[in-house]
Amino acid sequence: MGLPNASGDLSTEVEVDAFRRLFPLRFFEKHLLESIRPDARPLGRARDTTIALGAVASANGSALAKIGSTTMLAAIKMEVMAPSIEIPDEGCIAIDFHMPPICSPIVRPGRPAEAAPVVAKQLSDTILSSGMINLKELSLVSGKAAWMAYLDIYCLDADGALFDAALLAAVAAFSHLEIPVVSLNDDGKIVLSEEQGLSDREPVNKEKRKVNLGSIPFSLTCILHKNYILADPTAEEESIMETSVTVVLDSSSQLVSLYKPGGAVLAYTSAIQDCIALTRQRVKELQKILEEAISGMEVD
Amino acid sequence: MAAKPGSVPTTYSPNLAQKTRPPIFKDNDLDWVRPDGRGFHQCRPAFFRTGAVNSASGSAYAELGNTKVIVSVFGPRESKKAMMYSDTGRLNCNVSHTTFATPVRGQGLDHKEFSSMLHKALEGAIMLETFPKTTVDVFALVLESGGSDLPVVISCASLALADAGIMMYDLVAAVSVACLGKNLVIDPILEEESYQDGSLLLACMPSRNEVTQLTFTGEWSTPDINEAMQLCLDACSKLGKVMRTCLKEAASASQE
Amino acid sequence: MSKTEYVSPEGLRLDGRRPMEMRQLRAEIGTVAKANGSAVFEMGNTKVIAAVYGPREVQNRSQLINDHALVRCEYSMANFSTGDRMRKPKGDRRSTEISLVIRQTMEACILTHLMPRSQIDIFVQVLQADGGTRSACINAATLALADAGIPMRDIVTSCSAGYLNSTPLLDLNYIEDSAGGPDVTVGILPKLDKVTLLQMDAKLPVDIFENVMGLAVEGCKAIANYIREVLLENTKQLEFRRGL
Amino acid sequence: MAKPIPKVGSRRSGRSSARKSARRIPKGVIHVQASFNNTIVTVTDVRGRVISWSSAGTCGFKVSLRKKSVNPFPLNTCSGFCCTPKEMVGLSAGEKHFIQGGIAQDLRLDGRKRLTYRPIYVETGIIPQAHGSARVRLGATDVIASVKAELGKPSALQPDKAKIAIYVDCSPTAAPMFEGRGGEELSTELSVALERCLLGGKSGAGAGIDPTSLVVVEGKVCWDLYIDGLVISSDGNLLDALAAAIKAALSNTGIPKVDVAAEATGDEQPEVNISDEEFLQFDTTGIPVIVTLTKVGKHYIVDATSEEESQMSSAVSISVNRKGHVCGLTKRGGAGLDPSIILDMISVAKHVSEQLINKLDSEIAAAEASEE
Repeated sequence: MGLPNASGDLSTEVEVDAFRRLFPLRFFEKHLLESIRPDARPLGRARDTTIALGAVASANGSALAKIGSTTMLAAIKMEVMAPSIEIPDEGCIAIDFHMPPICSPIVRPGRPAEAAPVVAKQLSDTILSSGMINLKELSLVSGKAAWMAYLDIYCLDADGALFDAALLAAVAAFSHLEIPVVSLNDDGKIVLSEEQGLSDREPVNKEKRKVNLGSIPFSLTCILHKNYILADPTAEEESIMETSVTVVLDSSSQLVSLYKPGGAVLAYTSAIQDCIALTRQRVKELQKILEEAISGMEVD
Repeated sequence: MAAKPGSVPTTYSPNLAQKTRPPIFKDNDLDWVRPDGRGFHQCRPAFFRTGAVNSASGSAYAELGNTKVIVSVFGPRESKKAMMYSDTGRLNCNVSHTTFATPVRGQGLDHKEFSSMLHKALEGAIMLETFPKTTVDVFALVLESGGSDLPVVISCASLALADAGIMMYDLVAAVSVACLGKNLVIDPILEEESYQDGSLLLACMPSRNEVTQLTFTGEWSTPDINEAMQLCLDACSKLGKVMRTCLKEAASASQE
Repeated sequence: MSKTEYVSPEGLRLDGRRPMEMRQLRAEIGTVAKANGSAVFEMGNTKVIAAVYGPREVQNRSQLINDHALVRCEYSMANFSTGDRMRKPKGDRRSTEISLVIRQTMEACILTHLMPRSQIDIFVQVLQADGGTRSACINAATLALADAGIPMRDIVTSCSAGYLNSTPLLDLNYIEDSAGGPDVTVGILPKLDKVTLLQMDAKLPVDIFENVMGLAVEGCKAIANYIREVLLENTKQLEFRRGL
Repeated sequence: MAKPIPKVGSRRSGRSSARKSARRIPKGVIHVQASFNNTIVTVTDVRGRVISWSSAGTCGFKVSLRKKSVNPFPLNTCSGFCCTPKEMVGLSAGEKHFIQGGIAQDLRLDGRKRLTYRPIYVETGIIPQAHGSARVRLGATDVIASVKAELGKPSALQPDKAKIAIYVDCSPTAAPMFEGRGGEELSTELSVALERCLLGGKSGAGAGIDPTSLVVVEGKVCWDLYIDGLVISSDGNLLDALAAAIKAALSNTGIPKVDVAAEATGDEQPEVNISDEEFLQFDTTGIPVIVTLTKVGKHYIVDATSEEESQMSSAVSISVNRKGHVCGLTKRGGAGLDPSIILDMISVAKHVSEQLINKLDSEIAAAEASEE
């Protein structure tokens, strides 16, 4: 924030922090002129991203993803259900996104955040339509039993780009998911088998301990403001400049989805294409981070 | 397709083939070993870190064994409009669990009992008169429940309050003791809690030697009470030191 | 509809009463010490407590009325009040409706213009429900308002009557109430001889309706006499205790 | 049933009469009341609002008259169970001082000593629809407890134990602040405290009611007990009153005897016959009583009224059974306590509980006798 304020009417007399609070838009625009952002990032650069797998021991698969200070904790619990008659050999994924009151000063107990259901819907649309998971793999006994994967994503710290972080955490949790070995008992119920094969019954899913992830979706949210495109906005940036574009690409750079929920700036095709180009770069970064996290897990 | 809200079929989590697990200890058996190999009077190693949540005024993360808790503090900020004028500050506490915190998938609802217990444990330590007309919100989320959740939430919350710069008389450290048969076991894990005959939770301000919250369940004789309370007080003062070091480290790190 | 006989050939009802007979009444004033006025009212097995707070400052400024008092009422049922134990959330439709009925009935008889810019709260709690809770609540509320010394035009009393097995029945109990026949609840101001509340469900020929309603009004008057006695007794006791 | 004489006007005696009747007096009033070795001077305005109150003749007109116009009505306030000190409005500085001073001199507002309970009145069997019920009055605190038993299935984790649940409801008749959802917080708090104090540890040890005695067929059929408490009128010390009411209601409870008709196999539920004549009575000697010690100043008192509760720094509720064992403990109130004080409070509570249990048992026995 050491940028000297360009000469102006008031700006010379007030301190940087006060100026930032009083005239947030002008503060940002002055930065944008210099092609830099208040946290010293270039416009197209995303924040540092980390993934930690296996953060929750009580879940079957879990991951903690951090983009800057936005923190998401995703965990998957596997439960057994009877599949519906129309699709007897498919499992199910239930995705929920929570914003508990700890994550942001805006959220209060009893009053759920407005953004939470929106992100939840986007997430389940994206994950289910990307074809990352073949629901047939979640079947146990055709017509009798199948897995229901409860994926819950908790936002622990909300600082912008919630969808990106939530998707990353969800994807990482799936890559960490380890399906328990189970067998069918006399009553037609699924029970856990002992690890050492003490159970006399044959496990029904010996081969399917991991889900195969097809094309993995990754996303990048950009803010459009005038002619500038800011990748991976913070909460402050999101609150000041309202037009955002979220691009979801899968690992083979195929476009999975694109959201532009209104906003003051009308995007030209060129701007959208710029966003997609930024996302393409970002996907490569994220892929690398995820692979590193997975290989780090295997070493342990 | 999947995940249609409202049409989610009933599910169950597959249990172990064996119907009931054998109890972790037998009655009158004095030399059983705790499931995690600790001594009876040995606490789990505690890990605390402040500043876990950036958007909060203060926050802390605590991890004791499998119990993982994150607490954010917001404020002091304007009290709700409906609240009447008050010349002292208000404390508002809320504790919730994630859906995956417990072995069986829960609903992730607010835990009213914990919320009110947390409130009672903290209000005696905070100098409420230093922020009149305003409210301090303490929100806790139990990421994973591994036993002794409430004491961890209380300790973690007092650390988060300190991180937020709220004036306090002292940090509040809390420890629980479970009574299993004839043994007193400190800092019980989830498995031990489900078999306990009685429990005692003590929250105190270690350097003032003041108890801010105390609850008993189960039948206790006087010598047992004395022993259990002494155990808790000792453990609290040790825990208090760990918390203090954590704060000091955070402070020196920020100075650099 | 079932063919249960609600009136036996000898002219006796299920609980042994005659068609025109009311259940045992009992009232007690001043059961809630902290309230400004309170009363218990029993009609047979139906038992209701009412407490009145006020007139006092209006709690919610936006509800303040400049030229008369704000009357509020809340009706709640204890978990153990009905045969099947259930935990109902507060403010379900039925209790909201009854709260409204009681509020409107009582508001009509309170001299609200004497207490501008103030608020009167009436809380009724059903301890046991055995038919006729609505009437019992109104009777209890009247007593509680009188105990609180709130100026009223007259006391309001209420009673229900029904029509089963071609017989008009006074003061229905739960079984008779749930038989599905017509049920007329009447509230009157006995001295002024005016009806303030009249509720009926199911259909009934006009001539029979007049009959049933007449019966209910008679019941109200009997209750009014009883309430007056209770109030008089209470006043005498007060006098005695003050040493007057 | 021995219904008490309508206690009309009994509450109009004493101090409250000053407040109450003052509304009908069109001018300012000075009430002088000589009680015991103190003289209370109460000055009220036309509306009954206490302007000043002092003891021993020190009557200071310190409260500015301007204040009168702010609140034209006497504030009906209730310090609930959870009321924190200072938050209670409606008590003047003089009144507060008077309460605290009295407690320090071991002579409380109503003439009791620090460790004396108010008289307890017990009525049993007041809700015929329930399996057991009781009403307990402690001064102006009035609560009802009812016990209902339903046939249910024990949980798979604990096949030899029945479910016992305690729910407390605060009726808005007790205080306007319980209106709507206002009483919920207090209700949950009371329910939790009662469950903690009466139901023992997780394994069921130390429970007042033996959950194994309610099982009909292990793992299949049991009586689930639902204990409902209702606060009708509150003048402090709700927890003790509720615990006493529950104890009385349980000793009034008769659970129908159940015969298992046919031995069912596998997962089937066995058929049962519920007997109309034979009833199972509880052994209620093991049910603890709760003694709440409220700390005001340096001393602690039992059975605090709501005025006294508003002056508390902290309170400890201890449940003690006949054997003198502590069965549960909850602390509330903000101020911290020295561990040695807590231990002292526990021993005081044990001492007080002996008298309380005896008194309560004889009251219950008398109530049961009069019911028959």
